[in-house]
Amino acid sequence: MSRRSYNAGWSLTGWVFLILLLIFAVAPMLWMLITSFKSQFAALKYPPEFIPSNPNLEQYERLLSPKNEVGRQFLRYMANSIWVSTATTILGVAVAVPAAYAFARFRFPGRQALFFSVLFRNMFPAVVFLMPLFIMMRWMGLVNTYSSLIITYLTFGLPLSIWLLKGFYDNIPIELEQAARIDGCTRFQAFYLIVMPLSAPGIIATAIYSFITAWNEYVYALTFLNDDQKLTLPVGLQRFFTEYATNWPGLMAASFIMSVPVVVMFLILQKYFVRALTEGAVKA
Amino acid sequence: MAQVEFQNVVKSYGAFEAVKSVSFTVEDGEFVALVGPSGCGKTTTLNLVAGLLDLTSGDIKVSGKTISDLDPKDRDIAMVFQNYALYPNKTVQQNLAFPLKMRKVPKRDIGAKVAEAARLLEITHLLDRYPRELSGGQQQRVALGRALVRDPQVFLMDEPLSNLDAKLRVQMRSELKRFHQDLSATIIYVTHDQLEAMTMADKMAVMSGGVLQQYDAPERIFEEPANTFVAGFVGSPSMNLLPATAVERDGAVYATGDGWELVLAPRNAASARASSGPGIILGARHSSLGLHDTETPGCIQARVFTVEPTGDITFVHVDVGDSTFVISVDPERRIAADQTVWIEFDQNKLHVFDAQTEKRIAPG
Amino acid sequence: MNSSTGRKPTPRGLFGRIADHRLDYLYILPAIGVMLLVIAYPIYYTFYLSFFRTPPSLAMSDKVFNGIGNYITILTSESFHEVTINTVVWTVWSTFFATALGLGAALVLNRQFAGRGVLRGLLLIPYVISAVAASYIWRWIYHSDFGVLGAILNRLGIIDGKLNLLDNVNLVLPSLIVVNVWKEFPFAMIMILAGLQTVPDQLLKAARVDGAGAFHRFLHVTLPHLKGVMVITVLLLFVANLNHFTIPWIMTGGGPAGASDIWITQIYQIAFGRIRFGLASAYSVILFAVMVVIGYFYVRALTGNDDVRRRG
Amino acid sequence: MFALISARKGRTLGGVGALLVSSAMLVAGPVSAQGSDTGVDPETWTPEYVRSIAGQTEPNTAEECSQVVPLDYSGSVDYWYVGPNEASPELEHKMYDDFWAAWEETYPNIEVNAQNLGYNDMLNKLRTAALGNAAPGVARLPILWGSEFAAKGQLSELSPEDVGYKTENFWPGAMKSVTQNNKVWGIPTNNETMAFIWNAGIFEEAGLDPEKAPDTWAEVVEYSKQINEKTGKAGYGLVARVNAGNTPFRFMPMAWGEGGGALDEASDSPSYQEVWVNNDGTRRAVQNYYDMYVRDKSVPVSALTNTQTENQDPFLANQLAMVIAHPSEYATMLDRANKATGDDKAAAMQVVDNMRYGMIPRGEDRRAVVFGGSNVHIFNPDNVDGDLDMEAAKALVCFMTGPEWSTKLAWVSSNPGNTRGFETVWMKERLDTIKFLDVSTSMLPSGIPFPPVAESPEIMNIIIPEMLQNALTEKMTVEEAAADAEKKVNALLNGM
Repeated sequence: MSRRSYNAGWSLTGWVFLILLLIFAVAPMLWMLITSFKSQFAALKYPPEFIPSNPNLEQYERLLSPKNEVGRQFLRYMANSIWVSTATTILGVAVAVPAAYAFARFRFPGRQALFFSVLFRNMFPAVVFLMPLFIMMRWMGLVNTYSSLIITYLTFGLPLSIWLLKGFYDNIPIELEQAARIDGCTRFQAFYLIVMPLSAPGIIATAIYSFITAWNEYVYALTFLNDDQKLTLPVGLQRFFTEYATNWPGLMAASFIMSVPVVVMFLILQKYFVRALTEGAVKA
Repeated sequence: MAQVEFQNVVKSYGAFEAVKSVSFTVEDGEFVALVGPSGCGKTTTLNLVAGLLDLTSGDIKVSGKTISDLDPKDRDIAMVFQNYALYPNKTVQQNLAFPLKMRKVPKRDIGAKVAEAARLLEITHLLDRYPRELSGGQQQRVALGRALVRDPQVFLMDEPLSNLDAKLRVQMRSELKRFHQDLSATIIYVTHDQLEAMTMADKMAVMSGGVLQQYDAPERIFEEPANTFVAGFVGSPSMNLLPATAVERDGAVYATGDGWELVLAPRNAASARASSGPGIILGARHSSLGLHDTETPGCIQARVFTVEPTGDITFVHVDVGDSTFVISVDPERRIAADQTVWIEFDQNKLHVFDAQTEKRIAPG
Repeated sequence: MNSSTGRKPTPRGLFGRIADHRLDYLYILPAIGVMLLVIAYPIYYTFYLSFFRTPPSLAMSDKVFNGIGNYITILTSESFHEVTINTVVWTVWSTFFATALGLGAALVLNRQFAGRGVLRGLLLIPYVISAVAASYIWRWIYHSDFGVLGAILNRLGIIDGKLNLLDNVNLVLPSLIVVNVWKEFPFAMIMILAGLQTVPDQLLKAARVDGAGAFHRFLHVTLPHLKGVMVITVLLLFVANLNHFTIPWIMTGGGPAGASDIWITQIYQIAFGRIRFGLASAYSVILFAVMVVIGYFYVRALTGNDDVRRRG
Repeated sequence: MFALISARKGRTLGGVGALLVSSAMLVAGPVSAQGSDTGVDPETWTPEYVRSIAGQTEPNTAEECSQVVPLDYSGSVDYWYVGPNEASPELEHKMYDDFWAAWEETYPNIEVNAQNLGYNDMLNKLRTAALGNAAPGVARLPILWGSEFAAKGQLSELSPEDVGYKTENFWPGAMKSVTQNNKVWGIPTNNETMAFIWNAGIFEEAGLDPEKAPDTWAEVVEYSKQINEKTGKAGYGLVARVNAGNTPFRFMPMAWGEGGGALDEASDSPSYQEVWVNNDGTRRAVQNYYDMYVRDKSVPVSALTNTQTENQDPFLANQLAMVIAHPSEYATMLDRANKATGDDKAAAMQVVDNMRYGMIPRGEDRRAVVFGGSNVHIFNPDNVDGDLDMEAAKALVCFMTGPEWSTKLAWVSSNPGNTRGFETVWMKERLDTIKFLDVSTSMLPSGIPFPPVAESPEIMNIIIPEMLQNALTEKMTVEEAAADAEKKVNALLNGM
């Protein structure tokens, strides 16, 4: 076999693999979308219709119209989710950036140990902490508030954020900051005007990561929030559709709507994510 | 411009003292080179001036006023870094304007000053580019421009030429020197390259192990090195150093070593007598030594190790006991390795060091 | 030593150094603070409670000290063995397939072709979707009576009759692993893709000059270079899978007949289904112990890489 | 005062009221569980009787409650309940809206912070909340749940007399479910029993008598097989998911009917100490499940992951012939059929037309059904978020357990817990408008409550479903599965 045809074979295998993988990745989403256009009855036909014979937007109208109770609730849950995720993201960045910077730049005693302890957060399964955390939130009077969720969510994103950003700051020469300080910046200005913009891909990446984690979180939201008006989408999603009747098209439509913001955000910003990982995390 | 005064400057990290009680004064308009091998504390000293590091003790004064407690931005100094430290996300124009912007210079003035600096450094055509689009030499000029544009009291330069290739380095060296002369700026310049220091500086501060070894004009340092370290560090090839024992016999002083003996001329004999003990070190530059093919009185026998012709001059490495000497000879001379030769010392240019203190003993 | 200003030599020793760096700690204070808040008390509480018997008929304040009784109960229970095997199968295979698919995808995507960005984006979608939504989507696809997967396989003539995945003790765990891999392979892909972009071109060119084919270039140049990022990816996935709760819980609740029960679903079941917080705490501590061992390697991998980076 | 309240002790009934209407009704087998100190006499409790007493009274709730808490009382209380949700019929939503409107009018100065929680979430949330001393003041809980909180001392004592009613006015079975250690910890709000629902159309298709329900569980197994063989549709809507409350609601009637049980809750005077989960009767019931799921494959394959809610769709889609369901199922189905569009609508309406209600089949031993419903509880002040306003809590409890609102809030899906509600004009209206209400109501005397012990949730929601799953996946034989469950129940009762 000549090298040329060997390479061609290699390349062909790659394409076939890619197409199969693409089907694997996208087909479930497609089926979600197709189901969401069916009526509850049509969804239960077996074998199923691969293309809905009578497609309709009934589920979407119900979910997104503020005119009916379901729509009002769903939109409220969405607003709640947006608020919780945004707050988590902003606070997450505000907390992670200085910490990562300090871990990268300063040589204070206990630095390594503290850095490890931050990374260690991921070792602990969320479920295990539900009860003690609830009791603690209760002490602090935070039950049924978004603060309880935001505080908890913060810690999900922090380890990866700090690790990723530290990688960035490690790679930014300290002379840039020194130059800036000599050029008339305070320490903070040097950081804010010179270092921050250079770590922007990392900040964007960690922001997306925090947002998505918060947006999708389910178990804590279920436990910490009681008020019907305060629920976030994943909990609301479950509440709506699985209690007394499993409305598959409705569930699929709601899942779709819930996925749109994060998917769109991720698609637009994914290049930063790759860049951040390349520059911040895996550079060897 | 300004005078910079170092008073017992100490910088320590825990138990380690990077800079040990350094005192010297850079006069207004002087170009001072801080030289020494890496780790000698020269960059630390520079950063202390810049305010990037805090003094452990001592004081630094600029124009008589202490700056030790000031923030870098308030010290009115400029600094050029080894890796240039250009802001990668700003254009050349923005890089140059940045220090002015931070000092709230009016916008109109910023434009004028940047244009002036760019003209001076011939980088006007590069103003819209980003640093990554520039060659090393161009980046160097921009870094210089960024320091220049502010018209600071003191310029600090941390090995600014070491990232350039040899040819460019020579060119930039002369430009920097010219730049200093034109602006009569006070410059503190850190380099590990003694040649760079020699050629450019008004004064050199030679450092080693955190200690200031000698602070003087380059030619004085070359001619009267304070100790064996300075003698070995300054000059290329460096000074030949030959440990010996001084023996007084028949009113004359002999320097003796492993299988050789040299009678010292009176000026050197006096120095040897002033030594704290019998141990001395003889120092001789390659140019002050002669080579004979045949046995000559007053000379030391030695064996040729290698011969290095460089074109207009040939360096001969010879073994004397445990030491190796480098001697320059006329390129016409035919000398082969392993040949036995006799070394003649020009006693007027011979240095005598106290083996114990390693300090030079001035001729009596 | 003291000259014109009042600067004094720095006090030595740990406290002196801490005092020196006190401002540095301000930077990490918020991060460490929130971590401590959310982790320290729960860890303490979990350990504490793991030594108590808390049957559902007793109020929490009446709990009975039980020594290591809870640990003995767990380790000697019949289900522990089965659940542990499930946990290992779930964690190892999820991690393996997610990494393998991720590696494959990254290699294919690591060349220039039109639409590469779009393709990468599409492949990333499962990663961003919430686990709750993903669980419902796949439960619907797998549905034993109305599932589209069964219908397709029927139409293709691969099976005849209903496709029973989630209600089948032998197939349920592999089926859940597929869902998990679907959700996780994009993460491996993006990590490895990032790693691939740091493989020096010169090295690949040199190998090409040396006559190495694509496969050998991969084996001898690319793969060794990816080692660091692969280790991190595998460890991150491993830890995530060990802690993964949503997919098995929503899709099957650990069933049928415990066939998809893993440690973490067991813990939730014991705590909230059977209301044995003491027992659940002991179970959690066992899980912690395993995590700490893995965590040791995890942190070493993360920071080891950090060292490499600093040197490089 | 009321004829339906009888003082007869320990009666076992011979033939309870096939109350009524539907021709599908059959005479019930022996039933028990109702009679301890007070009891409703099932012999007088006939459909005709129910109809005859309905419509006699129109109690004034405000007046009754003003005897307990003055109407101008000012205070506030947190209240959690499982109320109407997205899938509930609109009428139920309306009734709850009316309830709150009437409440505000009656007690304008008591602020109620009401949270309508999901059935699946509520128990775990309440447990966590009570532990963290963040429980609500008042909670209305499904009948099984209160026991656990009472056992832990997390409830306040609360009996009908505390809010001005009489214990005799509540179903004895319901009172049993709120009694522990001879103390009363709550008040029944509503009580119901499920009924057997079938699709007459599918019956016809399968060659069965469309108007005749299977009389015994053995017949259900046969019908299911025949339906599946003839039509390819699922016969019986079996469910066996773990951690789903509706699994035991469907299995226990069969187990009791065959003479089994979890503990001895089906005996005349239960001690809740004996374990019946491995007796012949329970094993027979598991065998029925096994025969349908494994041997005949005549039920939905997804039964092990499904809950009852997932059977609603196939039933409405004409894919499933028989289910056990709430009285409200008809209303729900009708509601959903009305919402359908196009061809779906016609098809769904057809199914609704074909819906038939009957009594739950008998086993070899008796006819039985789970005595369901809800009770309202007041939490222990120590476990409540902030101070517990006891007066406000009592006002709310009084308001909702009176004859008016215990009837109205149970409008579509249940029956009043306060039996005075059966005499009201509203009960008459319900009987006149709700199809099949009489059928499900007539099952009430056959109802057996789950054991009111703290271990109940674990037995019913975990051990029993696991037993079913072990058998249905053939991980164990029927005998092994039952023995395994017995072992677990014993360990549990021994305080493991």
